[in-house]
Amino acid sequence: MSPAVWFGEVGASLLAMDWTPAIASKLAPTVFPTGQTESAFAERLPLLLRDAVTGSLPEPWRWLANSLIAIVAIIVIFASLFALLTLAERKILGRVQNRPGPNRTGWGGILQPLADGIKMLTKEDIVPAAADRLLHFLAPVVLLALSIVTFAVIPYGRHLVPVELDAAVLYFFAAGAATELAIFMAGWASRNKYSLLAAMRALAQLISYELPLLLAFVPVVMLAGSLATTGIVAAQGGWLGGVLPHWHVLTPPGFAGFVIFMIAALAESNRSPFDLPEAESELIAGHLTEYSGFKYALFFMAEYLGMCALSGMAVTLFLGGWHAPLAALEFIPSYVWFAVKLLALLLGFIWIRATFPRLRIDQLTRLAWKFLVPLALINLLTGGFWVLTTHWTGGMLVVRWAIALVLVVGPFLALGRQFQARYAPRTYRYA
Amino acid sequence: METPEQIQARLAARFPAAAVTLVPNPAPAGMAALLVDAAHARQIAFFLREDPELKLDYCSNATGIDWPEKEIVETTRSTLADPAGGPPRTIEQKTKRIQPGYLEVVYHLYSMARKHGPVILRVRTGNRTDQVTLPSLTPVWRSCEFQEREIYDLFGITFEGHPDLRRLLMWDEFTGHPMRKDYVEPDDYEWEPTPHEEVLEKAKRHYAAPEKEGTP
Amino acid sequence: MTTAFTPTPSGAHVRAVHDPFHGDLLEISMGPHHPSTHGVFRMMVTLDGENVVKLKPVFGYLHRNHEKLGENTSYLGSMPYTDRLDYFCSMTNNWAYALAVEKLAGQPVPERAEYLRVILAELTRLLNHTCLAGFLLQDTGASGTPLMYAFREREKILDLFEALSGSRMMCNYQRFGGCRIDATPAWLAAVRGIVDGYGAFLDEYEELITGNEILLARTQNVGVLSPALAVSAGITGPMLRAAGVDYDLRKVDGYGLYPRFDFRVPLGAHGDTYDRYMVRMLEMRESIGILRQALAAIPDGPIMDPKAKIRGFRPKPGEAYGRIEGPKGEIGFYLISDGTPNPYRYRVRPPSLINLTVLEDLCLGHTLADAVIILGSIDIVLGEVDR
Amino acid sequence: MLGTGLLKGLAVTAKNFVGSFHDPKRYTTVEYPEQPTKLPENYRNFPFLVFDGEQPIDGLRCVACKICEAECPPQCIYIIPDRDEKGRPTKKPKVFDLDVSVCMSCQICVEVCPFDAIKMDQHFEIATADRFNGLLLHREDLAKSDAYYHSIHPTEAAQVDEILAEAKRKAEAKAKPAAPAAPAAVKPPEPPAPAV
Repeated sequence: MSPAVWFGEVGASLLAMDWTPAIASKLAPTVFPTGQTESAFAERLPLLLRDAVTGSLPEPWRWLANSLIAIVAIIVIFASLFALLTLAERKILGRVQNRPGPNRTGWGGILQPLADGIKMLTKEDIVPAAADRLLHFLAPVVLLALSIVTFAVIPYGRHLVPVELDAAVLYFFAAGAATELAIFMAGWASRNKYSLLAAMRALAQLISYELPLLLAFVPVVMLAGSLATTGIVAAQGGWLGGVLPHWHVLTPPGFAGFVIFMIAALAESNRSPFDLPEAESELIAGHLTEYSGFKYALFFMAEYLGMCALSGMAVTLFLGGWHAPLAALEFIPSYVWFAVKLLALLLGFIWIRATFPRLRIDQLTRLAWKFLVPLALINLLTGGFWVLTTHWTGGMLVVRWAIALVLVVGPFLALGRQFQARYAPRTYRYA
Repeated sequence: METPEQIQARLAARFPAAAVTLVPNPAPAGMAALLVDAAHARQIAFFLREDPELKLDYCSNATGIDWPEKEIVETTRSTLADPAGGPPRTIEQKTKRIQPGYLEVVYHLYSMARKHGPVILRVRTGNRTDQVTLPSLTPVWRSCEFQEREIYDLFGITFEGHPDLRRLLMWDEFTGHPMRKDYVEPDDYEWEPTPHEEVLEKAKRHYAAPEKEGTP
Repeated sequence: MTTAFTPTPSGAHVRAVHDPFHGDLLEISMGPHHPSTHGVFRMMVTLDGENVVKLKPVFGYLHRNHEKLGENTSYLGSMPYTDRLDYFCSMTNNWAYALAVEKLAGQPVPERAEYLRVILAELTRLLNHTCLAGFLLQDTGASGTPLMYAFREREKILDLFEALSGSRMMCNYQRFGGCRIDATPAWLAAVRGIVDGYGAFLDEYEELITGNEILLARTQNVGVLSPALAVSAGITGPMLRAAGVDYDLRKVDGYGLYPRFDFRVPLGAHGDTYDRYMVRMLEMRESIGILRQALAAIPDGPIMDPKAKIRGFRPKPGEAYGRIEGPKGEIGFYLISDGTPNPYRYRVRPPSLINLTVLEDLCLGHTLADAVIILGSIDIVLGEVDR
Repeated sequence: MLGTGLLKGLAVTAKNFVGSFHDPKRYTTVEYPEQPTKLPENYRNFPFLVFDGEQPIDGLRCVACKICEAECPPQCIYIIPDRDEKGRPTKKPKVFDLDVSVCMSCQICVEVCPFDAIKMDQHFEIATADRFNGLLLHREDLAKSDAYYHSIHPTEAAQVDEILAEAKRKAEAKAKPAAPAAPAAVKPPEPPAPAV
């Protein structure tokens, strides 16, 4: 699919949505449910701040101002998170590798992102003579834009969702999948053989991993009965005895879905061990080979933003969104819980990057088609079973868990055995 | 393992047409080398590789040696009886002989199967200028592939039957063979004179001089 | 007539460059400044999609005509240059060269010096194999973590070399007829400390990566080298043993004092990249055993033969070929003396270069990513390849 | 089970992450300019010339015999012997230049010097902006006192002192029966035994 056609489709679908009422109704000053704890003020703080700014505006313009504030807030918060994340990643990688990481700029290296930014901005922007100048310029812009629009539908806290769409999850994955096309644009436009290989790998990866990514969250949709992110979060509210939250990850199909989702998310965000388009030791920098300066920084930013967005979606879908893990901890504002879960997942990404080698492209696609897709399909069955048996109680509850666990673990073990028949540690003989 | 003499005897019996001679090695731990003629070198190499006694399946090292032509001054003394009846005179006669130069390839052969070795095989070219073709032993031992390319590159020995005889270490446009004893370094290996002062100066000296003398 | 080995099988795999059905082949130049060619090495790779159909190595970017330098330098003067061949293994390079000269001149070596040589050679083997494991993992795409662990340990051994010889990498330590500086008891105690801790490091390293499913999938059955081709192509060192050929010069030649030590030679069965990696890991454990024995048995005494000459060394005319089992393979020196202070011919048998002979054979049919790790598992150092 | 290798690897990296905060064996970085490490006694980088006494040039042990110049593998030493007004050699170097951009720190000059006049330095912070003259060290830059030599290589210097004292005693014993004023007849002592 050419980028132009694709843009047409996405644009059309976005235009086709009925925007105004959704935004106007959902973002209007909110009525809080009664029975809030005493921290309601902290809980309400972001919205109160927003209303303080926009309250004086005439009613017809308020929704526009509210959206603008949401956009600015997302860009500011996640851009600074990106800056901190680059530093945190380098620091953590450093510590894992028994070295301090960047520590020369500022206090303990805290100004390193700033220094990197200044360096990137002041570097010469080089476009190869043979490159397609327009696409070469567009690729980072498109990539970043698509990464940012995915943030629109994530509920960051109680009533903190910029755009409340009924098919929010679909919108999220449509926008997220398009980032790979931007990578393809970059690789193609650079007119570099390494970049071209990277572009091809990016497409192969897109096609392979979009499917498990989408299949992985279908059980969640079945459990929650909603495609809206707010609905999915709402379905995860409440605790069993005030201790055990109703998060989807704590159900067998949800857990399997979570693992598949995270593996696919690693691949979607081109992170190690699936950083094949960027494979430094093979393709130098892949699609980034011919980029320098600010454009390179945009790519970098988009990669991290994509990672944040996917983590945010994982939190929303599986980890209970902004819900606190214990009923007793509910006094902490919901957006703090969301941030904590998000950061935990991001740390997981960094941890995985620090440990694993990279897969090969054929193994990558094989993993998707022969391992993740079958597991995700079986997981649909598990999800269906779990939904159908919600009314089972007592002794039947044990049966329900047992059957679900067998459905989750059995296929995993069976497929894993296939792998182990092919690849296993060996014993060696001595002369 | 058999001694070089035994191997020589067996080779002589097996290949009567081939000239196999022993080259002694005066070093304390040295062993003599087998000098074989170029025409039979590959046959002999195959024989050495396949012979069940020797099984020299591993060519560890292949290298070239340049032996430029040498002027050998030989002094012969002859005693002449004086016809006048005086004491006999000793006449020293110095004859100059030019020993022709040649290039030589040395192969160090071992056996991995029988874990013995080395057998040293030498092959010589006719001279250093136009008869520099030797049979390649790459078809016998694959390990010679890069080593013979290196010899071709640095010594200028052409190996007949080598699958891919190109320069190995020097670039393709390079002329000359740096490991030869009479190789003269150019002023500058780069084709264009670089701004480096010393190089420029050298280049000036080199290129201006012939004009002064009127020679091209 | 017996069978000749087919030269390079690349021709069979290459189809027409312009194939209307499959599309064009992609020819890319990997190197000389590619991140994973281990220096200034270049491969002209022809790709069909991502599959390698042709691969031609290009050498010489680091060529300095080491052999000509050797012919124009005295015997002693070549010793520091041997450090710069394979700059990871200067101690074994020194030893190989010293061995060749000692063979040429019939020079004996005192026992303590032989022990020191064994200790240093085995430390070099640990150093080299550790680094290789790190580099190989780096080539497979691990973000530097195994490499950093490897370098953490390597640093300890380099500190030992520095404390003994004065330099971390360019040791220039061996002399004809002995060693340059005697090891103090404190140094030997430091070696013991490092050797005792090395097993734990290897355990941790193997736990980190050896059982890793990604590594297994990436390296097993990749770049399979058959024993017949390995022998014919003169492959030596761990790469040969990974192909299942039992040929270790420490056992075969028994140079130095190796016959005194009890150690085993690990052999691979498949000859693939994983075997090449594992054989090195196992060799390191054997090296630790040798080091323990050597450190326990090292006697007192002189480290230099009293008759050895530092200055004005002129061996009698003759020639000698000395080879030892370096960490990368058989490193040999072939010297011809004509009685002058400089060797008439000074030849290095570079294991890295000759091990590269089979690079194309190993890579054909695999992907570009495999070519990178196959190159990594061959273990080359360009200082030695190009000389 | 599939994935155990991956989990084990994650455990190892986690262990190292935590270990790098409290275990000095894991956290091995030395931050160089702030934390100087102690160099081992045998550490070497570039040669210097030892002088006895107070006068750097007059006290040089070097007698300009040019052995090191001949033996230096990369040919980085350049010596012109000094001559007095009558043209006789004064056994001092007039020019002793050492190009550290060429020198490869091999220590062969030290090994071949029969007078223990040239030794290896440990001063390594010699970066300069002038790559031609800044890296060409002259006699004046190279001359360093015997006390400095003792401070960087104490063990080796003590041995050298013994050897020199021995040589001096021998020379005196030899010079007594012969003409007393013949310092030129001092035989070069044997090359020093390799230091510990």
